[in-house]
Amino acid sequence: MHMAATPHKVSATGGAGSGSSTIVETLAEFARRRKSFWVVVSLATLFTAWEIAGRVPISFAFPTFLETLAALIEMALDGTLLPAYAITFQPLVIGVAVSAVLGIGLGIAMGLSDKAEWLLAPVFIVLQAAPMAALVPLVTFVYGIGLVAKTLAVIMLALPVIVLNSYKAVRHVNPSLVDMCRSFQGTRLQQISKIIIPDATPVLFAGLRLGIAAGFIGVMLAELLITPTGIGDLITYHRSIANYAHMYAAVASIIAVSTITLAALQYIEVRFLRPEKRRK
Amino acid sequence: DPMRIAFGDIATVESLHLLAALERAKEKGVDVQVTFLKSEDIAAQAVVSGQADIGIGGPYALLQKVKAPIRIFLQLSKLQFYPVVNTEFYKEWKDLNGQEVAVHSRGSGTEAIMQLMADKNGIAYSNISYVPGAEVRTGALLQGNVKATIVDSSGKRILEKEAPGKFAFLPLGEVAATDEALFANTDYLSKNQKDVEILVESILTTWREVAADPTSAVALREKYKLLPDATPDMVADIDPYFAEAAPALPLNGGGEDAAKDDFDFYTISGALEGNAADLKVEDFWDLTALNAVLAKIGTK
Amino acid sequence: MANPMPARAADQSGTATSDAIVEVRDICKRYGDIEALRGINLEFERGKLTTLLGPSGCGKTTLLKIIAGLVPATSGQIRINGKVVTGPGPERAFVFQDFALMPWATVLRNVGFGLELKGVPQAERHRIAKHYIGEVGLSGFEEKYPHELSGGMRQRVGIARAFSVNADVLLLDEPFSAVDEQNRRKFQEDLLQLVEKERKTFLFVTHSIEEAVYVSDRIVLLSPRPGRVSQIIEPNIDRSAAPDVIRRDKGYLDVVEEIWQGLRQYAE
Amino acid sequence: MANPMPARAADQSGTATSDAIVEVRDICKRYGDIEALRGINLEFERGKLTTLLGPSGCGKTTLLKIIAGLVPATSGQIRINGKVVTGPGPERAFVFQDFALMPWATVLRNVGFGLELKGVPQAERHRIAKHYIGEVGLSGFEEKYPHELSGGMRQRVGIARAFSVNADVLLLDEPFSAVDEQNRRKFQEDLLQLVEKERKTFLFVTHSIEEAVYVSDRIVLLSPRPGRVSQIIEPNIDRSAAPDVIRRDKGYLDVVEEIWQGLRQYAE
Amino acid sequence: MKLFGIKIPMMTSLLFWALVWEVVGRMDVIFLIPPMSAIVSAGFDLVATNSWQNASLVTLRSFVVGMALAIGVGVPLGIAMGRFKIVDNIFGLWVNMFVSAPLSALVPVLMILFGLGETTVVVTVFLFAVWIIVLDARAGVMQVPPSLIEMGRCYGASRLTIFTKIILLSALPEILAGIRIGLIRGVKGVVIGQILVSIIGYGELFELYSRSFDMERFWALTIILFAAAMLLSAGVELFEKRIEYYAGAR
Ligand SMILES: Nc1ncnc2c1ncn2[C@@H]1O[C@H](COP(=O)(O)OP(=O)(O)OP(=O)(O)O)[C@@H](O)[C@H]1O
Ligand SMILES: Nc1ncnc2c1ncn2[C@@H]1O[C@H](COP(=O)(O)OP(=O)(O)OP(=O)(O)O)[C@@H](O)[C@H]1O
Ligand SMILES: [Mg+2]
Ligand SMILES: [Mg+2]
Repeated sequence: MHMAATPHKVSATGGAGSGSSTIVETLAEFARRRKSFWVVVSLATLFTAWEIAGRVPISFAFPTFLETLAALIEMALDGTLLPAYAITFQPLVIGVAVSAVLGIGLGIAMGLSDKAEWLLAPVFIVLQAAPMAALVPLVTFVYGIGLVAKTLAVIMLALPVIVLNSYKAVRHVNPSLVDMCRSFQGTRLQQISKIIIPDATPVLFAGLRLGIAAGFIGVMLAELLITPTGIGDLITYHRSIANYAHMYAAVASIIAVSTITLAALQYIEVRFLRPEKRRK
Repeated sequence: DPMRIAFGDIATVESLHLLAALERAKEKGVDVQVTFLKSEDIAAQAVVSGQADIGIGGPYALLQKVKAPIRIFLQLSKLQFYPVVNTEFYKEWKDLNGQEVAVHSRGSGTEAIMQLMADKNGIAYSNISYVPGAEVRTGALLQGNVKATIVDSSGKRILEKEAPGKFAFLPLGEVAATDEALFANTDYLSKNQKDVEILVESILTTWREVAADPTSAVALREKYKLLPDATPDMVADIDPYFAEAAPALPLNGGGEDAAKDDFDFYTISGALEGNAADLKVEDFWDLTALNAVLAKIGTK
Repeated sequence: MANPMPARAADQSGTATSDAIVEVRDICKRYGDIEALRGINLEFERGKLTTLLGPSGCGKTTLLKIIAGLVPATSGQIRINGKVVTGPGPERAFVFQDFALMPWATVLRNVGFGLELKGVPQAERHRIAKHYIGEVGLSGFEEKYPHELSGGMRQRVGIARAFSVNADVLLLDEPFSAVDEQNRRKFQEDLLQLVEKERKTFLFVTHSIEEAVYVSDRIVLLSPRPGRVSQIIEPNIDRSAAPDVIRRDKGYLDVVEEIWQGLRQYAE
Repeated sequence: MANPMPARAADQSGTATSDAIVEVRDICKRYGDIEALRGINLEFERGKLTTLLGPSGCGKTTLLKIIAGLVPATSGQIRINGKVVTGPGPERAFVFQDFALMPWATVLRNVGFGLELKGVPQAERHRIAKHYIGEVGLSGFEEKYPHELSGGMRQRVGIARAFSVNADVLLLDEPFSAVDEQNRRKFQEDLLQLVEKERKTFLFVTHSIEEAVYVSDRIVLLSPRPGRVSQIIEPNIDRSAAPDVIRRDKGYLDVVEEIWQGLRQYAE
Repeated sequence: MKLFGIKIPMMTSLLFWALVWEVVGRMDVIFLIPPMSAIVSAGFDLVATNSWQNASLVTLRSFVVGMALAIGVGVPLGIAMGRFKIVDNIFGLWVNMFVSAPLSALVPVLMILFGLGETTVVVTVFLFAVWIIVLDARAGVMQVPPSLIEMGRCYGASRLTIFTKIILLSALPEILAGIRIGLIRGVKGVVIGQILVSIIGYGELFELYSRSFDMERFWALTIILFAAAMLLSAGVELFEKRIEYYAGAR
């Protein structure tokens, strides 16, 4: 969202540059103040390179940037994009929600109990390091091809990340805060609810963000490996009928959507969860 | 230059005869290089973008849409699929009215067959879901995740073996349409006429050999040391598969007749747009190589 | 250091037992292979400020945490008001070297946290917390977060929190080590006023000899690991005098020198 | 503080110019909107130890870094031996508060690093480095890595490194602030011996009034931001006396008290 | 965890889970889970086959080339971003975006740009691994203590000397940490590249075994791959520890 708003800011400030200084100086001044200036510059560079490569063309299957943009707008307007996202987001949201509840629960349990740590930590360490993509096709054997299977694929990728981060969050809670709570005779429950969880929240949330990133990877794998639905279907279908611009538009849109989602989450995190970071 | 072939599947016993034919083409001096890709559409994409010279698949929809001049030049197989239902729920075509069925992918032959049969039987499905991979649909049937779908011959055999009587195969009228074909850029075809002819000839002669004696597939595997690490289970599957597939092998490489059949079939399925009668063979096929080879080895 | 029965402890023991609020009996502590404390016997008088002083790693923090009930002793007993304790209790409050403030809570909530854990209703809690926030000179900062305060102010929050639970014994582990020198000096003077006013028992750990002598009624010197009591010193300084008078008092300077001579052998 | 021409500076200026090795002329420094230093004029005599003292944030570090040539001044000049300098030079060496040791290098390499940068051959380098390692009392630690040393030992490595390049002026920014109190005291005594022996010019920044008075020939008090020279004090203490004699010297105590009275208004 | 006063190493719980697996496998609950013992013996057969050896070779080759590229490009780019604001401004957006983007969606597109077969897999490995390497190298360079650089300036070091003798060495632990995570991501990349586009190497074997329901081999292959990923990262971690030791606790 904020990306879309940037070009306005550029033109507004660029135009209002003081008369005495050159355009270059105005731009340089602006670049120093606004990070978004560089966002625009790097986006523009990439899009121009893409357009040129598409016009050359490097391949019949490589559309230009403008064609892709047109395809994206077309899909957005003719009502294929939104329903596709609705379908893609189903397993994603359910999977991430399940992973969040389960993962934070397990992670906290592992952080609090040595036995749970011994039993579970190695499993999740292995799962996180392992190429889970190989296992996604197996899911179909048990859970078939529907929502359940895709949700499971999302969980397979998101859960280990969330579990390990939650576990780390709890293990890294400031020990003197815990001692402080104990010294005021806080019960174990108070310790967990009033100290451990609040102190771990920023890391828990960061873990959640990584989990969502993994979930996006999971849902794309599921839609490309299990059955094509949602955005995965747009990609495979348009590829099968040689509508490469549409295919690229679908690919680019999912990457953009995931990036914006993660950026928004980070913003929320800093805005609401970190009083110490808020006023900077 | 090597002849780069993009195959949208992995090598299994079902493609043994093709692998053998490619070996023969190699013997005759064509430097064949096969790349196995995830799916047919990636193989098609490879040909369109020039990453591969020859693709394997059924790319009618693509041929109609794509800007690149791609043509089919040989039919490899005809659709051989078996609509199947779980007898707990359905018994015949009529029962599928208003129900969900699973097919391979959008615009695929499997979808076309199911659509054709729905039209013939005057029914309509509530939803068509796409489940790529006949073996996945077979597994899904056995697991009970899918109640009505369409499988290939090895899927049929697995279903008959694993759960005899649990599934019913629905009757299918005469379906004559291309399942897999070879296609390439016209530019490539005209520039490499000789190599292409050798390839076509190798395939047709191999096809005829296997059709005459299905058990020769096993011999071919041994001769060319194909699929060296196939498990005993897989090897045991070779004979029954070819016994069933041999009679349906296209021995004359399809050509104009096959193209006409395909137009009928794929316009119904929706993969091709427009009227079957208006479609022109030369927009989809390049018959030069095939005709030259048939002139040499005769038709059957 | 080799002398387990300290020089000046004798003239002390008689009175100490009479009104000892904290008694440390034969405390030993091992961390795995490391022997941190060996056979510590001490008594802390009610209403007095006692300082533990010793070279780095001698077990000062360990001893303080054992008394607080935060770390279990390997052997030995801690008695508070004559009763053996094994864990933290309401009669003791700890002030942490790194402040141990909750970064997500305001000063008001941080100060009232001990009461919050005890289930004191909010209104009451805020009243008490505000009182002690004023006491340590932080009125007006109630709604600030810890990251908005300087080191010295943060430590005052920690002290206000300890006061607000109305414990008899305050345990302070190097409370001024994260505060800069000049503020530290100011803080020492303020602490003396608080000690005067609140009439609590203070147990204080520090590395600074001047600080120890300046604020303490009694100084316990510990020997290097394994920590043992090597000497007990009572500065006997007239605290009613002005700070600059105290700091140039001969007795004060003598005690500083005496302690320094005892400790300098352990410096690198 | 409001008095820019310091009280005692007058009786000083006459001699100072005669043998000033470092001259600070009208130095001003702004960081964006923040004015850190305003119109600093100072002279530092050869062979003397001068301390900069002042409340936190008054620009002590900034001034020291400007003299070192690490930070450019907004206006004004620095002259070393009468010559204007604009960057770091071989006649000045800096000792950092956080030691600035390379964690991947041994003590020997760290101490010899200044020489290594000058291209001194290895054998020569090691000889010099070893000499100064001995000088600061670290013989036997040549092959250790910084993380194997205590804070005090690390700072000694930093000082040995500064000595080994044979600079005339040593600039020390709170060199002992990361060292614990007791070791710090020891270190101050050792430093006095080094000053005596090496006959270099020292510029020293500290927060500790006692430390400043104890080690300095001259103390420059800076006022809070924007930093200006508010007072110059010469303790005039007889450094040949024993440490404990110095620390109870009346002159010493008077100066400490005087400075404290000047600075306490800036404490929180 | 401690049991009867004896400290039990954490990773031993994997043995416990293997045992659970064996029991579940023996009970024949589901064809997907054959007994662990059967998987292990299938694993021994597997490594003897030609197709496994070839697949390993292909996979390893793609992986090594991809990783070499990722390190060769990622480390210098990260260092440049850490040193030069302008480079940071230009690449920052992309690096931060791609480090957590669903790159799996991008893989089908890569083929058009990089051809069939191994090249695409190599590029996939590169794309999966490079971003985190860049970010960590950048972080490593940015967190070089400023006093260390000032120290270099103070003793008359040139910019180049400061860079080679101080910044690079100081950033080494972070760079290595980035490479370790990059390696793990690279393993994921090689598998995703192999099963999403060109079915070669392990991707082909996975596809083959899962299609023929050869679960013993499927799991054997999975375990080999997982073990390889774990070993790789453990190897770098070991190396990292040595550096950490020599770089001190930071
Ligand atoms: N949790 C622990 N595990 C193992 N050893 C410990 C632990 N805590 C402290 N020690 C060891 O016990 C000894 C005493 O530690 P303690 O922290 O009590 O010393 P201290 O006197 O407070 O030191 P300092 O002056 O540096 O604060 C030290 O040698 C330390 O290494
Ligand atoms: N790089 C910088 N950018 C902006 N402001 C700075 C910078 N360095 C210092 N300042 C500001 O300049 C003023 C003087 O800083 P300086 O570090 O010199 O003070 P100081 O006397 O050394 O303080 P302290 O006693 O805390 O070390 C401070 O207000 C500080 O905030
Ligand atoms: Mg301690
Ligand atoms: Mg400073």
